[in-house]
Amino acid sequence: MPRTGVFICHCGTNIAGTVDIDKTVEASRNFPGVVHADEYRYLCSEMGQDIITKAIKENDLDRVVVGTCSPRMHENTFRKAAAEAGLNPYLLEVANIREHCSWVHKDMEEATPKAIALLRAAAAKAALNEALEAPRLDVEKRALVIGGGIAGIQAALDIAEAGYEVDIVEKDPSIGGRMAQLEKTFPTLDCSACILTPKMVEAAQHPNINLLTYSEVDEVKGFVGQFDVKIRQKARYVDPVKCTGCGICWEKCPSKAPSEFEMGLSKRKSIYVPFAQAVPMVPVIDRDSCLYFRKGRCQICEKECPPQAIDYEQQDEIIERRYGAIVVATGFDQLDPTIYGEYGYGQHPDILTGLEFERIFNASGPTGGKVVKLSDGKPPKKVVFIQCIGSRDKARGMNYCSKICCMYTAKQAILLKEKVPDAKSYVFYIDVRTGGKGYEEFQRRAAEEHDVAYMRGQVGKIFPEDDHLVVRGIDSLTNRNIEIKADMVVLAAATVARGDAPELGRLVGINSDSYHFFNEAHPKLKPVETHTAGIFIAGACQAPKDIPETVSQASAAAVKAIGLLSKEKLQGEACTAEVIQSDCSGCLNCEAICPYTAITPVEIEERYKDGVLKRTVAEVNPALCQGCGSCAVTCRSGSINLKGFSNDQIMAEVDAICLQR
Amino acid sequence: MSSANVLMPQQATILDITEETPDIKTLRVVGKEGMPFDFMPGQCAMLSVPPVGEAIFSITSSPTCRECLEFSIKDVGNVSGALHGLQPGQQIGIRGPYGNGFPIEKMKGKDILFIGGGIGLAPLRSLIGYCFAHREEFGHIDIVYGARSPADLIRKSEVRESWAAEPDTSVYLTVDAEFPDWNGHVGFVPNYVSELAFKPEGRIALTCGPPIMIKFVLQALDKLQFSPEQVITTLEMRMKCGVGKCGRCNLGSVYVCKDGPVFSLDELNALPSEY
Amino acid sequence: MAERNVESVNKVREAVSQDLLGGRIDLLLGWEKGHYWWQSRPLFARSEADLEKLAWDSFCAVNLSRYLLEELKDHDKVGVLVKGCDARAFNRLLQDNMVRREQVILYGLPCPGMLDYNRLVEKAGGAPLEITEENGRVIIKVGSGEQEAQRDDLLLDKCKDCRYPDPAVYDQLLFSPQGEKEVTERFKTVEELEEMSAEERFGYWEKELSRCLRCYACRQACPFCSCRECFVEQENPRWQGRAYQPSENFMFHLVRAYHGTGRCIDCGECERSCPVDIPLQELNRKLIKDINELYGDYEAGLDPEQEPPLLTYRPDDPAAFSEK
Amino acid sequence: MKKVIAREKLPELWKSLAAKGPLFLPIQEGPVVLFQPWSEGAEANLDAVNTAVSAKDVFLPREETYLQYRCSGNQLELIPVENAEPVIAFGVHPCDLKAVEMLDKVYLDQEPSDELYRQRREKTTVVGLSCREPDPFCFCNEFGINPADAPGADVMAHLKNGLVLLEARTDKGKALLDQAGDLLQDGSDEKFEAAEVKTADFGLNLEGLPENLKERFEDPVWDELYKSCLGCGVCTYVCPTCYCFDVEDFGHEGEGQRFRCWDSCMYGHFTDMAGGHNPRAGRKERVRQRFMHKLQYYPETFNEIACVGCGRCLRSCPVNLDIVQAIKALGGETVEQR
Repeated sequence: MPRTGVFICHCGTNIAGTVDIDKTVEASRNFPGVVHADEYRYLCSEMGQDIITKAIKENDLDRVVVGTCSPRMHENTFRKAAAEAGLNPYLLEVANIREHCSWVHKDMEEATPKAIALLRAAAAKAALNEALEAPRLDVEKRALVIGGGIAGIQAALDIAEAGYEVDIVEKDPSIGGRMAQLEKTFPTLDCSACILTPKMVEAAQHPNINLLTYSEVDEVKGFVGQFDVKIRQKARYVDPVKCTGCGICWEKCPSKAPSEFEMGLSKRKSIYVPFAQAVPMVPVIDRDSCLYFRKGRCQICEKECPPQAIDYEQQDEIIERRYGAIVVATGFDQLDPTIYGEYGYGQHPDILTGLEFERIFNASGPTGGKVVKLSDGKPPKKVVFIQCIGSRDKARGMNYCSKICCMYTAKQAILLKEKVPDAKSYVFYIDVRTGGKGYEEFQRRAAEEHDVAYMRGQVGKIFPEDDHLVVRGIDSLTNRNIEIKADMVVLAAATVARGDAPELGRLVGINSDSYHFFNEAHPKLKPVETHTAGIFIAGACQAPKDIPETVSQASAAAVKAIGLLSKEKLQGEACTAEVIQSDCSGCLNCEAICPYTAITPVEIEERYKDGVLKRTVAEVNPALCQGCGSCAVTCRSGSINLKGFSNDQIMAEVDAICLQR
Repeated sequence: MSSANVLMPQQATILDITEETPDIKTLRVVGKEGMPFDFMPGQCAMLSVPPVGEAIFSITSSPTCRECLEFSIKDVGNVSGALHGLQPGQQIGIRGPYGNGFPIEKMKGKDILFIGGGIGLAPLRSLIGYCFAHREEFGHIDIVYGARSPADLIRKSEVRESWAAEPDTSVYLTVDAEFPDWNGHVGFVPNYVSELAFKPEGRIALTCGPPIMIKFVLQALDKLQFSPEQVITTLEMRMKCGVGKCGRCNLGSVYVCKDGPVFSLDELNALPSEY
Repeated sequence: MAERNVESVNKVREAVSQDLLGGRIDLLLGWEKGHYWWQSRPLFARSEADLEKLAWDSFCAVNLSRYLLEELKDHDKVGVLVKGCDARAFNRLLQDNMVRREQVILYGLPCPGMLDYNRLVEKAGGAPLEITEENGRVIIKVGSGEQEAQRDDLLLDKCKDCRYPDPAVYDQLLFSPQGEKEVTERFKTVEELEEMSAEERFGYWEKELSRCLRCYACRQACPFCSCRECFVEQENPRWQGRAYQPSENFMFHLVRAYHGTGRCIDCGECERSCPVDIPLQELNRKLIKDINELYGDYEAGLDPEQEPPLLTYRPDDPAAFSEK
Repeated sequence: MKKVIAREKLPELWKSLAAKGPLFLPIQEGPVVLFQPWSEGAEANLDAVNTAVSAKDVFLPREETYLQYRCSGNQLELIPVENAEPVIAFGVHPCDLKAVEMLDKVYLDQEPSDELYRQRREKTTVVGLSCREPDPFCFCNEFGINPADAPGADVMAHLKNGLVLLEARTDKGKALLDQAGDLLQDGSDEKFEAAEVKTADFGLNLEGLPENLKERFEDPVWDELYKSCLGCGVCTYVCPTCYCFDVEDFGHEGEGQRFRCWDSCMYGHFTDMAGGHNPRAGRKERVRQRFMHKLQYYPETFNEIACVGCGRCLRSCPVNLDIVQAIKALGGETVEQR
């Protein structure tokens, strides 16, 4: 029989308000094996922990049950308290009588017996708890940053500055990301490229940073401290060592394709760098439009290239490398507004999204920086901005606010006024949201100094008429119908997760919310951590963000990664699965189901009749196992036990609840 | 008339528990009014720990001890594991005695050789105690007892001190391998028996221990020219009823729980070797 | 049937004897006649004399693939006669890593469905003495004369809704295939059960399962039950008690059925083996139906390369955690 | 005492008898006939030759609680449970009743006798029922059993021409017929004899088989015979002469019951020892145990083969590994058959 102590926390009134603590303590005294029971107002406080530590020593306890909040909150606190008293921390068991009981019940008459049942189950399980040791694991002193936008660049620079190697994997030919596409940034109106490109160059030149552009992550295996990653470096068909970035190839290239960087508003060559300040300044050949790859002839670039850097035979290359930590910073996409037929996007060249309009301002953009209509090359005199296209739209779009649109619309309206002084801007909005340092002032400036008409209301229809676009809407403040004959319409399309986010999340092993934005481990206290140890998130892949927020989060993620890399050893998972090989039939369903590839087949020998029989059974690599328990529930013969959650422990809990007197 | 239900246990209480080895404990058990029942050395009893169940154990105390029954129990299964988890004062169920016991009449006047290994000393100890209590009825007594390691020897001080001090008695202890704190004999029990070269004349050999040890002890005794009638052993089988009905422990038409567990080698040779 | 039967047995014998006597296989798993003409039991053939006993008739219901679990421990290479369901059973074992393909030679027997003795008795109105089969009809001889019936009406329950009478896997196909059969009533009973209220359904199963003797014939005959130690027998924890109580009956049958989710090949051996005729196949078919509805049509045992639905993750799987 | 009742009146008789205590009858349960307690609305089937499971359930129930325990702190209270009550078993065929006699030898004659069994046995009034037409699976003649008469019955019943003839042979039997009162009519004029019934000749020669088998424990025949065995327990559970049992607790550390229930020597766990050793670890050993028990061990102790030819194993074994096959494989065949 164990000697179990039960400690029940009031959690102020969080628990005590709904659970009769005295009754619960009294009932606990009668559980099998319980020799001591006590309660305290805040068990997680230092005083509370002392009560546990003392009681363990005084009563010679060898098992501890705490009736408190969720183990996710304080299991570690109490385990440490137990360890301080010389008890193996895994001999402590948490009964969650707050989230699982007091918080979900109102009636004390009902909640009290339930709390007792939960405690009884925890005591029954604790009786079977075994002392466990967490393995100590090595840390590979190198980080991987997925995504080479401002978030990825900032995170990489911070990690590199701390003295650790970093690889940046960027799927496009150049780093820079969305920020590189922007003209100016709010609320200071700095030139985006002017503040970004120095960072890009710094990253490229940093001795600790290794840029892997035009590359994608193919596979992530392993675990915190030892992620084994396969990176596919796509064939550029240009030898980056020989290439000088002279530009002759793309000048001479005869074929064209829509430019991704310019949002398809202009064309680029089939051999190209995405933009003028690209890093690295090494072009790639786009196989889909290249004449040589399509038709087998041309080869002009090869002929023209002075250092003979063109290599049509180049193949995708797989780089396999181990990392201690991973920062995911894959950014965002803009919603395609064609789903809103009433706005006519895609049917008229002067109906643009915010990001497309951004390119119109840019000196290297499709119009060479002249703010003109794409339909006729004339400057727009009346521009209508429509907010919340797909954002805050429960019925057809996203529930959330895209956060940046109010501000960039104000910015674009200001820029428009600067470039086309006689232009007039109209903004249809639901609310104007300007949380952020200097944001409110900036927006005011737009409205008050730059002649921007803000109209609270919705647009019902946009259609071309003669040489302009008729925008019909309702001013919801005055309830009047409004009709504006505009030259240009800019749709603030919602910021959405990258299309490939679900796939990447699965690959890396992190989960996402219902919009496919990656989930942080805790919305307040662990904003850059994920539920997978060693993987951090930064930037707009987590939620819509502006640049200052993105950069701060990137640095935060970097700090977390640095903290991890700076450790000599990591404490591994103690609650890992183990196979009872004599019972294992070797069906290996567990191998198929394991998300951490921690299970492998192994051949064992068994005595059979007078000889030996070889057979295959499953084996768990405890270093890879994260204790998720998928294998244990898949195993039909119950031949896999999860340490700390073994089949008999779980059954003891069930029995303790079901067979209660 | 449920008292006549042979499967019905009576209430008993654990007096105390001694930890013999890391996995063997000796429980002293007393019935409601003293001894639960009378028995002979070699007999067994069913102990129950609800809700885990019942299992059969040989009685290790001598019938001459009238205060309680003793059971030396190795933690190998559910019931034995549950018994290991109990505290003194705990009530359990008991029924018995079961089995035939050692053939004391046949042993009278003879020299007796006990050969035990590990937990196998449990049933022999009952008989050894009986022999000491009726010392004049038996000749010289030799006790060979061994275990894997010194820590696995049960009743160490009793074996070494009390038994060795009995008149006309020799005690031989051995362990399987060298151990730092062990300066006694090292070697397997069967080999030790061969080394000691006991003479078969006028002697009865009784052996109990792990199956593999028994197998080689029997070979050793055979080499020493012991005839099958002179060699006695006890068998272990899974049992549920103890009264020859539940169908588990039969060797042919013989039930180990009822007609055994003690068999002489010649009796055993006549039975199917299904044990 | 007699002559046709002799002819087909000869064909089977011819096919296997070369391999067995030539040493290509060490053992042939086939059928021989049992005590009665309406019983064919497993034959473990090692010699020419053994092959003389070989039977292939309308009563070879016993699934032979399951014997591979034991026989492959003692033999390097075993030949097995497989009907449609037996071949799917073999694939099941293959998928569970219980057998190695190269250790087995499969002789495929397209199967017309096996006959049910009880149906013969029912149809004949008494103990039948003999039957003759011709063109899908069966003539049953009884003491008082003859009775004729459609063969399809005399099939074992397990054969009635058999969709794949031809072996899905074989090394040698001994007769021409029957072709995939259209089945219409496979899920009829399941649908009827689904129509019931939860209470009615519980009552139905409580009653049906109350007959269970816990003889475990269903489990022992089953090609998806290949655990070395069944949960039923495990001591720690003791999942399954022996009491004949509804809770224990449900525990055994439901857990067993769940263990077959996405794995049951619908061979019906469990139900055929049950001495008290518990409609076990309804439990299995309910799960087959659910799997089909949730994860798309899946026929266990048909293609060992196809990943079982419950061992595969696809982003469009229902009830994914990330869905709204 | 001889009484008669019209067959169509039987439900009234059932009702009257069942009012006093459990009345076991062959009852149609869906597709099978089982020996079960009758209740209003249950469909008795006296025409079934044999129930799917034998009538031993009445005497040696598949589950029988005999002890209740209560535990609190150190205290353990052990309370005997008495559950034998007067029972009527109606429609037991001669083979099944003969099998009960065999159980009697184990549970009553062999010391120590089994009190649980004794109580049930003594409190059960058996109404034997003669067989009119044997099944092809029946072979009780091979064991000298007359399908037309069950010597151990308290009342012997015959179905004849729409009538049920009931003859009390013991005091218990008389009491039963008395209990039925007016529902029964005097039958002294009826001819109380069933027509002679012959079961099929299986060509068994059981003469000296038990003695011969004594030397055949290690015989190679076992290496072949067991092979088709699936290792299920059908044969033992449907068999009227199998009597192995298990003892188990149901409950938790606070309170619960202890019961005994049927068990089967065909299960690997039957003889599995706590330390892991199993003297009958393989199917071969277990098949040998079952047949040797029927054909050699039991006869050695009780002088008769523990089989009554009810044919249930022939009918129910999923792979047709039945006792007839075993007897023949072990040489118990007439010369002509061989």
